[in-house]
Amino acid sequence: MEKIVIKGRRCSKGVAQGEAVVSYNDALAMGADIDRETGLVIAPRHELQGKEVGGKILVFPTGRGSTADPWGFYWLMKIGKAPKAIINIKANPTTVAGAIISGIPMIHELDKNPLEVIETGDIVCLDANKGIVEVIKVKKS
Amino acid sequence: MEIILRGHLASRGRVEGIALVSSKPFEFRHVDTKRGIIFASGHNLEGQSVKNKILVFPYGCGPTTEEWGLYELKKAGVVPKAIVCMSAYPCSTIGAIISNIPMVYGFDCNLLEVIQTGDHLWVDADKGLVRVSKR
Amino acid sequence: MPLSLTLEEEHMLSGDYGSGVQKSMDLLVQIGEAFGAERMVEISSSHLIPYEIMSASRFGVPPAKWFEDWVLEMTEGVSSFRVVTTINPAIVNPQRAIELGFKELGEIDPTESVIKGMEKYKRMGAIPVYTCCPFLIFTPRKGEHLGGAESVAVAFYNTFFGAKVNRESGPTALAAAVTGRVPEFGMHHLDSRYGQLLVEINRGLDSNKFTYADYNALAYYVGEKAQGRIPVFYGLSQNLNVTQIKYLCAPLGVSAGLPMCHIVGVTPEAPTVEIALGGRRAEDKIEFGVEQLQEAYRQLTTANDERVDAVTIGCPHATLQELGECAQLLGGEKVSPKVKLWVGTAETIRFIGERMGYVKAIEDAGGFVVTDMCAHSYSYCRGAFSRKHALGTVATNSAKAAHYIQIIGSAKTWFGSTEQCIKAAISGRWQ
Amino acid sequence: MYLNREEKRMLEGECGELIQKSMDLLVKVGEAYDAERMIEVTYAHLIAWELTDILFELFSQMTGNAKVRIPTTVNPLLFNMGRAKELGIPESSMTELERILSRLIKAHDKMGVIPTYTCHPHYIYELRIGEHVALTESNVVMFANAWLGARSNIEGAATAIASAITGKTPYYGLHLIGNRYGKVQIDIGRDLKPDQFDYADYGALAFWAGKSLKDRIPVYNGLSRKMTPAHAKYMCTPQILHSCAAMFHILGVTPEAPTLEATFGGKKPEDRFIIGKKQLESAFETLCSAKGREIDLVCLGCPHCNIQEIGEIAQLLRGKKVSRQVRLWIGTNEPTRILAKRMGFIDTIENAGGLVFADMCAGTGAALRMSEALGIRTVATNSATLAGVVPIRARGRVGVWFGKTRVCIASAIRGKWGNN
Repeated sequence: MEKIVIKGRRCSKGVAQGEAVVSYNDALAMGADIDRETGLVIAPRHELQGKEVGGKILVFPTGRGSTADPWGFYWLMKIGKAPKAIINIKANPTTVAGAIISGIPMIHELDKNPLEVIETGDIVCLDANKGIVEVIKVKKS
Repeated sequence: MEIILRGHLASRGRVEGIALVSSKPFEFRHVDTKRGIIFASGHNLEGQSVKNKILVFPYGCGPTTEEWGLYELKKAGVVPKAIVCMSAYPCSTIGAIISNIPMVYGFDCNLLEVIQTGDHLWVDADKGLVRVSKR
Repeated sequence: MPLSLTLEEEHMLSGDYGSGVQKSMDLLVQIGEAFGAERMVEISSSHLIPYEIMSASRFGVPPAKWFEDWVLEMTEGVSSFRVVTTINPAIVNPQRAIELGFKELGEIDPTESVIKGMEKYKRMGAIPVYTCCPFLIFTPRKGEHLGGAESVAVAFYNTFFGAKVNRESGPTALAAAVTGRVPEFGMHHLDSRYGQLLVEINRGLDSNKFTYADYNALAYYVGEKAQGRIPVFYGLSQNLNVTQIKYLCAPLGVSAGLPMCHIVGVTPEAPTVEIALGGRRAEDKIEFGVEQLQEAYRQLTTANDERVDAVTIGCPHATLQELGECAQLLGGEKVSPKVKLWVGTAETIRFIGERMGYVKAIEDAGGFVVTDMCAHSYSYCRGAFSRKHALGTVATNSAKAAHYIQIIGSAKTWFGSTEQCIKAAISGRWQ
Repeated sequence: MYLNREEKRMLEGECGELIQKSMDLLVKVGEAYDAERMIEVTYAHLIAWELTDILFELFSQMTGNAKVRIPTTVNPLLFNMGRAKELGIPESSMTELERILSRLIKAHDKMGVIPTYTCHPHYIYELRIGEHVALTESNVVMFANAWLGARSNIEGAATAIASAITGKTPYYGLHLIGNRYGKVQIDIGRDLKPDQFDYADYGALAFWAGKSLKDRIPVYNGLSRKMTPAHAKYMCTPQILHSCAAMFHILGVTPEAPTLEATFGGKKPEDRFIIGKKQLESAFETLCSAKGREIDLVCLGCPHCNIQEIGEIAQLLRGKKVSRQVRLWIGTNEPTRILAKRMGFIDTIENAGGLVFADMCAGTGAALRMSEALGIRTVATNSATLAGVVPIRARGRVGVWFGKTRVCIASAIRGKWGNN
């Protein structure tokens, strides 16, 4: 079992551990792109379309979406379908605001590109307060 | 003694007459539109009529309806014969154009030092010339 | 460098001004830290988005209480906003909800929550403009720092006026209004405002003949390709008017979250290409020609049925000029009884539109000039309204509307010029 | 003066007699200022023409059946006839006023003018920096130039119409960047507190500055960087009461004044003044022309109030009553009134006995014209424009108390001018 540690900048406080879901290319809007009942990605043509994000460590390049996006995030949290944590290459402030008001840990600006380090299915432990991400590779690469 | 002053055309026409010199910036809305008498209190020309005079002032000023003041004087027949000034406030110029009053501006001397009330002036606005014959 | 706060800001953060100010400042500080801000800047205005936009669910469960409680927390102990505060359209105009067909939805009535939200913000001094074009009321000046959400407003403030505002979100816009501060990063730094992506309008396209939809398509296409880089549009007419610039700004935030663009020869920070790029080389260049224009139109069009059930215009809210154009295009003809035609605008514009006879012309024809609300976001983007009124196909001249109807709504879209839209409203068919 | 093909056709009468006349006027003005050519303008603002038959005849000759070619807004009317009763306009004057106002309103409608009837039309047409426009009404022109960075000369009533129907203006004066630089530096004295300036202070400042400017553009150095558009609004017309410079800069605030160097175009100021406490106080004194402390009218909203100002007035009046002897008039535009109504400001003000009018010029319009009929001898205001214009034009029949907004409101409540 391989363990990789990368460091980044805190967006929203907290500590979490879970299974990674990675969007390698597409930006994601926590409000508009995710179904507010099922927590499944519904955006057409999105690489995560049909995937569930609830309870996952969600990794994607950056956020997108309307300026009401944080409330969509908050909603997911309220119905128990929010991700456990979020990791971005470079965060969009709307995603950060959503993470903060929903109390979901979030990190960006890491010393290695998280999309190159983390694969869907990896176990990721993250301490946003310290800006540390631990990636445990489950699959053999 | 005669002096020739070179200025710039503002509104076309040629005319001669007697100078009436305002030491202050001039506002046509401060002239009575029926009698042509300056009513602004404290003005050096207060109580005098602009009718048939060649009005000399440093520059025009005031809210933008200046041209109406001049136009109404024209309609009432109490309009000055011409305007000679240093800076041409666009609203004075427009007033002179729509009222067909010759106007010249922009001299390289201080008009107020050269021209006095009562001097005889020949104004050729097309050429931008003013000839002053001292009283 | 850590984020340093002024004495007053420290007091805000430590709770001396009450818990609402504290929570708001805390949110802003956290955001600031995440983006490396070194300090807060004072702002002169913030633009809010009403939270009840979230409270009307397509599932019939309005979790209004969540958001009401959240807003109460953020504003606890705050009697009034610290800066000029404007506010976005509501999801529905409560006064016209019945007339427009909202009250027969069988789901829980949203108007109550709308009115509650309106009253709450109004009591705190928000100017009840209810429009996504608050620049019609508040005119910022070049270089002025602002807070605020709503991508249209943000892009317009940055692009048209040269004011400095990040593309914020509902919560931070509220926190900005409560504290009068925003963290200084992004658009607040001159250096981050330079263009990076040069967009050249191909000679094959006559941009002088661009319709609003064409400006929309251009910006939408560029937004999708921009990857967060600020575009510099080169080769557009130098006489762009407010309405055209509005349509160029609106899609920027939609497809890519861009907070601004430069239009060479038009916008204040772009007298020349060189100045717009900050003296640097463009990172990339996009040629925009007929092909690219068509691609954008294809993306924004999902309908294949010629029959049109609804036409929505006024996203972003229509200017007076657009109301005039709609009235003229209707030309005394009637809107097909099978079609809903809504033109969204601000009440202040509608008023002048009434004086000009435009509103009467549109409403006599059977259309609605709707104010204080978004003409598509609730109706066509949520399922219930579309299902109830059997709105399978919606036509619009707005890329933003088309995008959101496609993504959130269930209806299919036609995207085209105002003229095509009005013709479709009259004939009931897209041509 | 170079004219392009379209402009030549206009001048030669191929586009009709009215366009020909308009173009002729614009060419003459262009020649007066050595304009090289015409430029296109995108927007015009007109003044609502005055009541005399002579002027209306001129207006009709100029406009005829012409339509405006560009978006065109218009200044306030002299009265809002819909509220004539509340204004106290005597029955005997009503018919005549109706006649002259309605013919003007009809003429505007026919031309396609946007009937904004306000001296603050910037909510309906957003000007951008560097946009060439043709505006009249000193307050509109100067706000557009100074605050918004648009470019307009101070047009007359006639040239504004000519530009509205031709879409052109001669390229001279403030359209040229070289003529927009500051010439005179005005430093705000250290004994003043610009952060606490009221609208009246801004007006008094500009009034005082105007006396030494002649045709030179001032650069104010030391004003609050937090000043608002409403503050700038009060600085416009007072400046041209004694000068003919239709532009000003505020260092660090207005768009063309980022640095002293840029504002002066790299040159040294021709002149430099300090305005301190003494100068400002003397401006206030000059602008106070009233004799007795009894007041008949408190007039605010010159130029038209924006929503913040109406909110401030409502705040000052909350729970109070305006004295029975005093009228309180507040001028604004209709969209602002709609918003103020929604915010409850109008109810607060009108319950206290004040009146909020749209569409009309309360100060230099109604109060001045109707002073005799309404028995108005003393007016209190926070507007340096009104204080500078009305006493002279009323030939001493009307005196003005000029002071800060809160003093005006306190005086409205007490019925007498004064602070307490």
